[in-house]
Amino acid sequence: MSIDLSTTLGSAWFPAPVFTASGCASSGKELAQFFPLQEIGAVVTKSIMTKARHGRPTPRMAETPSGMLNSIGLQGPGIDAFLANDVPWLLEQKARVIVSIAGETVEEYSSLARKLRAVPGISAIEVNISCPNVENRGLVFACDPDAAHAVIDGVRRTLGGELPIIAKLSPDVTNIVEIAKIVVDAGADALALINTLLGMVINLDTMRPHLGGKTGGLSGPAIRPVAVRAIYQVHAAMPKVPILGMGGVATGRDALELILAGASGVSVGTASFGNPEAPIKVQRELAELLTARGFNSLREAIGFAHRVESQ
Amino acid sequence: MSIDLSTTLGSAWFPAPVFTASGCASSGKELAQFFPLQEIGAVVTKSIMTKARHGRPTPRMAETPSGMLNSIGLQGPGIDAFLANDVPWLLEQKARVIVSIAGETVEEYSSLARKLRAVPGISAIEVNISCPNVENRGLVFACDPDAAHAVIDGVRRTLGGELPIIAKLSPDVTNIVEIAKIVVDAGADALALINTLLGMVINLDTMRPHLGGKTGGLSGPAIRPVAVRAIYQVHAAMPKVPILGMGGVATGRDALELILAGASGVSVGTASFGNPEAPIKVQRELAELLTARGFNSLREAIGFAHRVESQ
Amino acid sequence: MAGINRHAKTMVATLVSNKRVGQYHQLILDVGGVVNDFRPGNFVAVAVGGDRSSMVLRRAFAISRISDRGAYGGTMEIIVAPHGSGSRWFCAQPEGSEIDVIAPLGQPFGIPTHPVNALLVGGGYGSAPLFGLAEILKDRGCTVDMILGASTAGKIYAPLEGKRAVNTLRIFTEDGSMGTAGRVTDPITELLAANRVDVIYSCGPMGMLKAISALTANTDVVHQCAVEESMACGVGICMTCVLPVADEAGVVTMKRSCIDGPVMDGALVQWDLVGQVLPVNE
Amino acid sequence: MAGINRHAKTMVATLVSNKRVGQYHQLILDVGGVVNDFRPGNFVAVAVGGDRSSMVLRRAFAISRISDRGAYGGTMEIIVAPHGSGSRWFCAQPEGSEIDVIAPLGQPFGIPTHPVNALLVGGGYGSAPLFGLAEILKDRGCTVDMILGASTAGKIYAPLEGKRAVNTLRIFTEDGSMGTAGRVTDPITELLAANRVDVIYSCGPMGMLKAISALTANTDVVHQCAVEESMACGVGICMTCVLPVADEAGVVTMKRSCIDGPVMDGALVQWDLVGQVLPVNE
Ligand SMILES: Cc1cc2nc3c(=O)[nH]c(=O)nc-3n(C[C@H](O)[C@H](O)[C@H](O)COP(=O)(O)OP(=O)(O)OC[C@H]3O[C@@H](n4cnc5c(N)ncnc54)[C@H](O)[C@@H]3O)c2cc1C
Ligand SMILES: Cc1cc2nc3c(=O)[nH]c(=O)nc-3n(C[C@H](O)[C@H](O)[C@H](O)COP(=O)(O)OP(=O)(O)OC[C@H]3O[C@@H](n4cnc5c(N)ncnc54)[C@H](O)[C@@H]3O)c2cc1C
Ligand SMILES: Cc1cc2nc3c(=O)[nH]c(=O)nc-3n(C[C@H](O)[C@H](O)[C@H](O)COP(=O)(O)O)c2cc1C
Ligand SMILES: Cc1cc2nc3c(=O)[nH]c(=O)nc-3n(C[C@H](O)[C@H](O)[C@H](O)COP(=O)(O)O)c2cc1C
Ligand code: FES
Ligand code: FES
Repeated sequence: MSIDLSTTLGSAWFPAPVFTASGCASSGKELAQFFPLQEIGAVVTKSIMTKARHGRPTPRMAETPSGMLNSIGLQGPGIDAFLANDVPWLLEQKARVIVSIAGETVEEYSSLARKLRAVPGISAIEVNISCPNVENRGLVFACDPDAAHAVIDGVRRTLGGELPIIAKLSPDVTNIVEIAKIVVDAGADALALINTLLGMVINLDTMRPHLGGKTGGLSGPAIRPVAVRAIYQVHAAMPKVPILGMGGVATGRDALELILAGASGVSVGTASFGNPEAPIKVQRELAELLTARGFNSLREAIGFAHRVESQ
Repeated sequence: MSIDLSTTLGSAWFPAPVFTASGCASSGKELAQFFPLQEIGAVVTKSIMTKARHGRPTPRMAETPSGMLNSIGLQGPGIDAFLANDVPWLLEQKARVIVSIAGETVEEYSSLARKLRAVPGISAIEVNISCPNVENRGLVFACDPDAAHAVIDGVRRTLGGELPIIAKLSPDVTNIVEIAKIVVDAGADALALINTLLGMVINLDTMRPHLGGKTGGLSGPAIRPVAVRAIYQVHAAMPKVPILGMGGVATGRDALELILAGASGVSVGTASFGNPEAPIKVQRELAELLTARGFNSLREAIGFAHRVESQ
Repeated sequence: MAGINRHAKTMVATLVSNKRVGQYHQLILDVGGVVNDFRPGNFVAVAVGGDRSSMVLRRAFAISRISDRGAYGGTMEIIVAPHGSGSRWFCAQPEGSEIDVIAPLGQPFGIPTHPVNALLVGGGYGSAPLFGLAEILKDRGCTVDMILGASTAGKIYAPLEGKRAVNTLRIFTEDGSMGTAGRVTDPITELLAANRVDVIYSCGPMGMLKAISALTANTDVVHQCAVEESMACGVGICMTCVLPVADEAGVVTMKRSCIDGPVMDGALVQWDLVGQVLPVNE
Repeated sequence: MAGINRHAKTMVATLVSNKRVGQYHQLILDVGGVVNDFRPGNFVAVAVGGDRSSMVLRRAFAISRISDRGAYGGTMEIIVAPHGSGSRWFCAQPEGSEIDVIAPLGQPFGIPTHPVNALLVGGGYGSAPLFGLAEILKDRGCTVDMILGASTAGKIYAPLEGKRAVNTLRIFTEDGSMGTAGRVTDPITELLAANRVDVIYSCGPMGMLKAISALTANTDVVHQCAVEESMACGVGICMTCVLPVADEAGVVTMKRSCIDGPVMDGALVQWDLVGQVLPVNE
């Protein structure tokens, strides 16, 4: 007897609930050597921008206790090359595809959405708003309620009602529930929680910040308690809004924790660096843990930590 | 040849730069079995409130990857019993004492400061503003610029110019530099960075939040990159304001990282749970590392990561 | 209070023996002469996972028995159930490993000054510290009856040598795979009714300790129980391990089980308030 | 591109030998028949610290030599310098340990189709993969000259068996404790001037690779260098390990050293731009 692992994010349906995390699967090809991409929920692509970008200077990473910092700076080929090469290949593999987009201005997000509107076969768009807004002193969109609203509103209007929008939020805010409400109000169908935390490592040899970009994003198991808290808070405030959870998931038990807190699906990021088979392994372990707890479907487990409590 | 490890926080001078972290040394007596308290910079006491408090229900802790969550809820004897028993004992040991205070209202902080004003022998007051403000929907003071200002302003006016005030900030804010500036403006002589991050763990057996208080504070090595980043940002913005750094310090190299980022002293919290000798061990290792790098004094190393960079 | 944990030392102890015993591991550590400061009921806090472990907190284990003779000057035995990652790591350490420990910690069992009828009740690995206790009680002329219980035979820890110190030993398993089918609380009622017990010493799951406290309530029988709460530090500095305990005047406060315990007076622990928000008494 | 790392496998390999050699450890792992897919220049990514380690990323090590005979069907050798926590953990593993590895990874050294004069230059443990390469080159009829360098004698890795495959071997140490006092770049200039070299294969610190690239610039000598950048994933999915590399048309982009390398054409790597912000070419 196999459990029903299917899930939905807005109008998008997925046969399985484990996804790659944006920026942690490159274009998908590299992981295909390790497991068949169509077996997981979907490949979430690295955040793509309008033009090709070289990204930040090296060093771009530092290992930290149970985590790592990265400062990639959104290196990528630009939307046109991406749509010409990467998306068709993924669809050929019968993988489901969630395209992550990033911009420097409100207008850049809309124009990316315009290009995606016409592309057949994409399941959803993840809007990474943890980017510096060049029009407003580099203030990160996700940390500025007005800018966050403007980006999602622009993408929604451009896309029309078709493709589900998943707004990806930063945990580096005073009140994540407030930002979540604002982007849902602006038209997001689902939320991706959480992006990395801003961190820094000082190199004790050079005695200056280790990363070329000075600060970087903290990810991995170290941040899982922050992810669970954010998911729990947002699910409590808006139980009907689906959440794609992420942050330190490396095993089935980690994924289950996020799901019980309120996630409808789970992305695996940093764990894939330690083990490229992590997404499929997490998915298998999750299925076993759900079955062992008597769940007949993944859906019954979503947000269960809230339900038990109110009994 | 022994290096000069002395440091200052506002007008308070300390012969050594390593401190206990508030809430991680109880009243000090328990640690005295493991090392002489006068050998470290100072004992920072657990945050004390006006009345005796039982704190939060158990379970109060969960281990997390390279960290832990706690939800103690400021259990303590209340300021009067504390001043009658704990402070005199610490002073008898020739330990330097920084008293941490916490309140539920702006007025409670001021009234605690009033009681402390008269107490001889205290080196400084750490004002823990990561507490829920009962007068404003439980919003944490440190997350609300106006409330943070009001608390520090009240304490400053009550104390007069004597005792240095160290304002302890929460990292759970969109812009920690903004809050830091506000509390310095309100009269803080120094800043303590960082308090714990809000987190949650779901217990997979009960399938509900593990902690009795549901959410808890994340501490330990896992959060060190966040602490380094916060210290670096605040020191860059206000290089003259001394910072007492904390967050995941377990070794001399960790302490050095915070000092290079801009901390004038370093508190050891969670690491003392793993090793009650951690504060003195960190201090010894720090002295060696500073010497190995050719520093003649701790002071030369404070904020060094900024100086190298501008060369 | 300056005497808090006054014998406690941080040390690196060599694991001289690691044997499986039923579902447990019997681990023997060379700790040297300090072993003479160890008392039944004391516990040890063990660092787990090695240098770059993601597990930042120590694990607490009751000190089962000690020996101050033999090749190693002084050794302590602990009985460990492989439960989660930390205890499994510990049980997987090869003989010869260096283990970072702090001991002895906490309040030991109180030893009566004159001979009494003592009943020792152990649940699962909770029996471990009772054998060392039994020897001391026996030496003081006490009658020592012991009742051990567990869900199944593999979780009964009752070493042959240990049995010499007790007058009677009864074993209960829930699945009947060893001894009598049933729970340790079943026979206690009879023993109490027959006035055969002056002091109960207990160690085991919190539910068992609570049940025994209910049985001894309103009797003259003293109930010294070794509680087991999650501990972050084990040395009294974190306030995570608290239990609601009344003082002689009936005022209930949150006591640290690591330093005010683990051995507590079962009659004073407010079992119904464990895990609850304590009402404020002004 | 579907062929990215197409031989790579995740596996648990038994550590069959762990020996100290100078300041390094020679580690031999049983990987079975897949060893036949390993080529000189490939590397292996090793999980370090065990199950509950705080180190979440793998460590990369060059595959030094392979053997498809003997008791174990197929083994690979790696030469590890105990540097930080991860490599020290690896070097401390006892024989018989199970090690979680992914191999073979990355682009190997290109092997010429006809006999050439090859110069192999190794810095520190960088010599490790050169001996396996030397054997292959020798089999193809190449002349193989080798120059090894390090700061001090203990950091020269030059096993006796390895020397059989090379025509000449010269050793340089900065402190003069072995071979000639000096750097490996010193003799290269002469060899190039004498037109004695068609291809240089190099492996070692980035500074050495950069210096060799400067020497071969504006010559016909091909310089295949194995670069060493910090890698988070080793399999091409994280974009942390990038280097600025020009394509044939001179357009510079950030290439992943794990998957487009580690062996790269030294003439195309933009050494002066390493660690810099790359100018945007529209
Ligand atoms: C005073 C005392 C004496 C004990 N004596 C023994 C003994 O003699 N033999 C034995 O096998 N076990 C004993 N325990 C229980 C032992 O401490 C736990 O089994 C162990 O901590 C579990 O750690 P883990 O990493 O394997 O499990 P995890 O579940 O991975 O541990 C996660 C965290 O929870 C804590 N924790 C989990 N279970 C318990 C528990 N039952 N009690 C306290 N903390 C827990 C751990 O310390 C750790 O911080 C004792 C506990 C206490 C407090
Ligand atoms: C392709 C390649 C081949 C290599 N071959 C060998 C070899 O044959 N023998 C050998 O001893 N070493 C080799 N190295 C270097 C080896 O990977 C590092 O020494 C090792 O990662 C250090 O890990 P640590 O935990 O000991 O050090 P730490 O400094 O604690 O490591 C912290 C982090 O930085 C990374 N890091 C640190 N130093 C290096 C480095 N020099 N190169 C890349 N990443 C680094 C680590 O991977 C880790 O993520 C190679 C590296 C690469 C990229
Ligand atoms: C190397 C790296 C690159 C990342 N790139 C992106 C990105 O392009 N877009 C994005 O939305 N998130 C990006 N992230 C964040 C992850 O998608 C994820 O939200 C975060 O890492 C937390 O999950 P984890 O702990 O499983 O890695 C990146 C993370 C890492 C480690
Ligand atoms: C169990 C526990 C109790 C704490 N209690 C307090 C407190 O009473 N007041 C306070 O300002 N901070 C308190 N903190 C936060 C610490 O002082 C410190 O800021 C934080 O834990 C980060 O440092 P660390 O990683 O070294 O523990 C507490 C932390 C822990 C783990
Ligand atoms: S375990 Fe820390 S106070 Fe008891
Ligand atoms: S190490 Fe991850 S892409 Fe190269």
